[in-house]
Amino acid sequence: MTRPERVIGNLNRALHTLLDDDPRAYVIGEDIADPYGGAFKAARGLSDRHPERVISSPISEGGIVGVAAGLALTGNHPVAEMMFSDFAALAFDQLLNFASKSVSMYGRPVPMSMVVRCPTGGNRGYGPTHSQSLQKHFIGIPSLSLYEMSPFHDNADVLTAMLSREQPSMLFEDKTLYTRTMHQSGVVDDLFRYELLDDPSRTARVFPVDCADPDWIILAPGGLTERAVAAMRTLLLEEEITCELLVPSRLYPFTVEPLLATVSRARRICVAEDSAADGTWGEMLAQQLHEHLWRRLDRPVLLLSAQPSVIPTAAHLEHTVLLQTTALRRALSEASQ
Amino acid sequence: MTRPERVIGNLNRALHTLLDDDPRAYVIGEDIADPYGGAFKAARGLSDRHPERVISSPISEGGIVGVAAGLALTGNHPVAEMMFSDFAALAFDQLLNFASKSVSMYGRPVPMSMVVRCPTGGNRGYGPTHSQSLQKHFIGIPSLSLYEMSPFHDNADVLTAMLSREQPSMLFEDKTLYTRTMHQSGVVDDLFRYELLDDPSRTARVFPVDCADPDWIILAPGGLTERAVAAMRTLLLEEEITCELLVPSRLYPFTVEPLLATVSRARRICVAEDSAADGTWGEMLAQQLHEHLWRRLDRPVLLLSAQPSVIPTAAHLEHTVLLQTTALRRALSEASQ
Amino acid sequence: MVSAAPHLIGGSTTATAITAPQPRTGAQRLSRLPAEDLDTLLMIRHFELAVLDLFSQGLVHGTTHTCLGQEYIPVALYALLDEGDYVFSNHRGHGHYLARFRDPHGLLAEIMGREGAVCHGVGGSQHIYRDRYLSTGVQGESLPVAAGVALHLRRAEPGRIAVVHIGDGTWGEGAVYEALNMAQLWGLPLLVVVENNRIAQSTPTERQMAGTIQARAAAFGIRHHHVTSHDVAAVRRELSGVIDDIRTQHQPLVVEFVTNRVGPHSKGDDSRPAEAIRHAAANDWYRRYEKQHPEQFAAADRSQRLAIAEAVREVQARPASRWEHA
Amino acid sequence: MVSAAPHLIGGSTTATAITAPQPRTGAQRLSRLPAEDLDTLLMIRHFELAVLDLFSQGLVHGTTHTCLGQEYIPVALYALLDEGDYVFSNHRGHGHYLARFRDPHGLLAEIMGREGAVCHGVGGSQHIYRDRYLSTGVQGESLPVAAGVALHLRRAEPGRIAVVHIGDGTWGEGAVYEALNMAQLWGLPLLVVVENNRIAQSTPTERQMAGTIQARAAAFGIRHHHVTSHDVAAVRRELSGVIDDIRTQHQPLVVEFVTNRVGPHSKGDDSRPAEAIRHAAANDWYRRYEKQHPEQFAAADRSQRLAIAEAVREVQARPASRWEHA
Ligand SMILES: Cc1ncc(C[n+]2csc(CCOP(=O)(O)OP(=O)(O)O)c2C)c(N)n1
Ligand SMILES: Cc1ncc(C[n+]2csc(CCOP(=O)(O)OP(=O)(O)O)c2C)c(N)n1
Ligand SMILES: [Mg+2]
Ligand SMILES: [Mg+2]
Repeated sequence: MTRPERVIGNLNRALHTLLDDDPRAYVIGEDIADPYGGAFKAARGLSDRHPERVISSPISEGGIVGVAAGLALTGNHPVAEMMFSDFAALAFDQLLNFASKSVSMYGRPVPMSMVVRCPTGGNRGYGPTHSQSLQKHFIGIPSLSLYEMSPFHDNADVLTAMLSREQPSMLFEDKTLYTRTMHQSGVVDDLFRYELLDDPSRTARVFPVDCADPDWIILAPGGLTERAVAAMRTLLLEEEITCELLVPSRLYPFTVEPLLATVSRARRICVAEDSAADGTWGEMLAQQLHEHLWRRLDRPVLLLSAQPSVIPTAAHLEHTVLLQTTALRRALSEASQ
Repeated sequence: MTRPERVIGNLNRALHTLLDDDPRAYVIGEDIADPYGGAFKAARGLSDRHPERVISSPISEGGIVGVAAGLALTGNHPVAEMMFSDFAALAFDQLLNFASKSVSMYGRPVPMSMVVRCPTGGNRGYGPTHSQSLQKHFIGIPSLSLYEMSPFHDNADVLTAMLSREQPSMLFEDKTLYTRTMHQSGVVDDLFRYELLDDPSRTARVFPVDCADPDWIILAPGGLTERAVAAMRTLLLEEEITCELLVPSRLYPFTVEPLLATVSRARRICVAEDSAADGTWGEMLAQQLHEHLWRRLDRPVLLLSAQPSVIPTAAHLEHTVLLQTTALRRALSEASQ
Repeated sequence: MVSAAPHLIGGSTTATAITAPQPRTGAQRLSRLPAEDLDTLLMIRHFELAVLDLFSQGLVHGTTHTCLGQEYIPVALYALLDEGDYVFSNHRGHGHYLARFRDPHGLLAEIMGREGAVCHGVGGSQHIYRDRYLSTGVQGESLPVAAGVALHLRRAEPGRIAVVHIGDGTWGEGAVYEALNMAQLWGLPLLVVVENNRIAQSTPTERQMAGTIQARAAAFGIRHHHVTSHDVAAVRRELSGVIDDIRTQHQPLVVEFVTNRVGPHSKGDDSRPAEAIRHAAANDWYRRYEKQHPEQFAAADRSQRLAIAEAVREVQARPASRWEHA
Repeated sequence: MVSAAPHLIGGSTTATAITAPQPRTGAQRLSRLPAEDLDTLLMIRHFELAVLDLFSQGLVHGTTHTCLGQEYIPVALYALLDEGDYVFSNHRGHGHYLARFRDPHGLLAEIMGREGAVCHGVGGSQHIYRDRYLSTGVQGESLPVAAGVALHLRRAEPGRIAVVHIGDGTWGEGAVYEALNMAQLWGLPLLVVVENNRIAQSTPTERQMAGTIQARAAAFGIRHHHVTSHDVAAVRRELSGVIDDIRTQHQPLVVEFVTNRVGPHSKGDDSRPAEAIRHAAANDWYRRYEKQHPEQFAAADRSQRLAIAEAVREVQARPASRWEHA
């Protein structure tokens, strides 16, 4: 495959592959039937090809996740789509109190392989109830894994990894990524290369072509990639500050141990994410990093996220609430003094 | 009032006072009508006295919180009860996407004074779906405040404070506290005294009678009080390790700034809580503390919480999953080396 | 062996009975309306067309849902409400807002994020709050809230009601039933207005709703009224009695409008078969009124088109909205 | 002025019509049952009494909900199920478990946290999973899950069904309606068993449910069957046809049992007026069977009482359960 593939195409192909190869796979969600193929078109072509296992449902997010859990309980591999991840709030009980709990509360492991796909995040003007990054609210639920889509991680591999855990998992998909292209063959652009590490989170490491120890390590979920790389580029070219970016595929569970050799090459670490401030993924990572690298770090882990605010609709207001390239760059630059 | 008052009595009295004094107050929840008076009896006597404003509802947690939000929107002060805080998961959408968001997403502040009461936590053998401490999942929702009941904070004051914020708030009530007594007049027991600080979180400070700078500061929500004090007692008597305990009434929003003078008297800080590990309140506090006290602390903030596990029903199993006095004490002792 | 009828589960939606005949409204005569009503109808129509046009020019971002074909519902209904009644609108709410406030500038500014925006550009198309009017973007969520408001009104302002608009698809959400149960149990003056356009986004009603809306109201012992007319005057006549009843008797009511989505769900996402789209267009009150009252229509239509065009120009020239956030 | 009827909203429950007359089952003759059925009924009865006794002695912690008075429901019903059918039980599930597995030791060990506990003591009274039987403690949550299981069965094991038990109060939860809608839309072999004991914890049905269960099934076009008999043989005769239908025709069914909670909701928390409690006791199948078939009853009752007492002794002597958690 040499022509660059769009992320939405990659995701759609992954769902096709899953349904083609795995007779126990199902896809369920609102408005996913053809010809509509879902609000963001991830489901395009699926129902025409697999009408029995592609289930276009009523508007019932809690019910959809419950049905997926019932399918998982009977040994199937359902992938449920929330039209917008904001509506996963309606399925919070099913995820917390049924699907995840069933894995362990019956005294022996009950396999519950299921994926809840969550189109996530802002910068598209969808407004306060259609733009949130709710990953942080799902952290630390026993037996619930969280993944995030990225331009580095082939979605077929990601879905396979998620389903093989035999526990419920959520895939957060930054909506702005859909129209971007997948990176290939280790190349991000003229300045940056990447490699996939083989830690349990399948972290992608993005590094400047010339590869000395960096000033900063930035940890970020997939949705931040473009903004982080843009900030890294400016910092490199204009301020000679070198950064490496780590983009894990699995956000939770997450342990920094396997990445310690990588991260301890820098004396400054930043975690950047799109959630509103407080109670974030970054705080969890920071605690782990502080425990492991106490006294080695020049400063506390720098946490960057969206403002503690609703996400406004108007582009100019939304822009100031969410974490943008310029703010990222400025924060890193200031913290480098 | 000289006879010690039980915490449930204090809470019940607070609800009576609220309904008596505030004509816009409502109390709504499942099975709260007399003579039953709610699963934990917090509502006893309320409906006989205020039949129009005490509303015993169907089993509809999402609906209950929605109704409370409608009452708040029309200028009332509803207090909604979740029979068990685990079921607040069913109201996650109403809290996140309606009640909290309405405060700011219409471009100007919309007052939404409402309280969602959440009987919380384990150590009572109620099992995996009736014992959780879900505080952490509600952290960092803009315009949603989190409080926790304690034996130091008069519940009438707490309710007043919550309702005066003009935004939705949740009151987490450790179920084991109900049968304990309120502390009074600055005395915890023979060894320990307490005072209420006047920081925005109305933190209670518990300190040994003899009052030099402590080895440790422990930050913990109200439900941990008894276990923390018991651990502090043993550490003091058996190992001469001195600890002070800080119990804030408001868990979120929380800033350590007003407490810096107090906490920086120790070089070691611990946050203890009942949530399952990861994504915790403690991580949020730790990050703030690390930012402020970097290089002053002897070690990273010590975070203690429940195991990353469901909470089993059988007492002997439940005991090992939740954070107990002995584990707390052992961890502090080891980290003191 | 598998005896499932697969098309009921997945499969292409084009094949199914999306073209189930609408009640024969096409033939029905539309009353000649007072100028004010016709003006409001046409204001909404041209507003919605302008919004779609702005999107297609790339001048607005995000999402929007126009009420093309459904304008007559709030215009008919709101004459039966007063300022003290609460209205909960939904994602398809421009017509509701305009019928209540006749304020295209404020709404357009909101959609475009310009000064004078009714919510400073924070809410946008789907999240509006003004006086006793509120909309939000999560389907079904408003029903329990409206029940809470009705509870307040019953006690503090008896005679007033809470009105909540939902679509047929929104009956998929459990929150709807929790609210109906409480509303009937507690005798709440709650009017649920169902705009049944026989489709939810891309999904025809028969693929997302088992049974009927009438039976769902009956499930709770709630009165249900079916409105098939698209005639503003007739709808008003039909509803004024039942709405008075809920004011005085403190009880909920479900009013179901059989209606017609003439435009796409959002923008450019109409996957209905061509025939269904033609059918919707043929039933559009707009074309029918034009045909039946050509002279009144032509003048009013021209003046509203111009007024909206002017509003677009004016609002577009405004500076960006400002928002002091806490 | 306020025209609310306050007792409909708050107020004391004692005053209200909690004593609404039950269908006159008291008079009804109960068939003489085969020994196996009677033994199962009595096993459940004595199990539940033993559990309450252990609690009152402080030998068990946490919570429990006994099915006293409702034992006949699973005993009647499960003869119509086979091992391949899924059963979703709820908080009041001991009778369901025992009727399916006749394993008082495993269940008691689970409740007491002893070795041999069916879920190692992790789940306890309300959270049990064994073979195709599962219970959990959040009301209503199981319905969509059972719908998912029915979806699987329909495709992979046609002829098998998913059965889910709920109480009357659980109809407060929105999840119930989301599941019913999907079940009917998709033609799922889902049997919803409603154990309508006319109370939810402390709340009489008329204060938590508007309308009827029958009408709520009808709302979705779902067939509803009303069972007023407490006679195991009669119930089976009545249901065998309708249950066969859902196996072959792939459609959901709601079966509503009008039943009788003879004990407290949990333990010691029965706030019903004395008269209501007496009424429940008077309708108890246990007393009636005793009266109508005294000899068969006496022998079976004694033997089950002793068997359960022995099981209690045996399980109590076991060491604590162990659990390897991940
Ligand atoms: C909880 C929730 N789920 C999904 C959506 C996405 N969504 C917006 S409108 C819509 C269709 C609504 O259909 P209907 O209720 O019939 O109203 P209509 O659009 O036809 O007016 C959907 C699925 C949403 N806004 N909220
Ligand atoms: C979501 C949820 N809310 C509340 C409860 C607490 N609760 C347990 S049983 C019960 C009453 C259930 O009533 P019903 O469905 O009629 O069943 P019954 O107890 O009468 O058998 C309640 C409120 C719960 N377990 N789950
Ligand atoms: Mg519709
Ligand atoms: Mg009941």
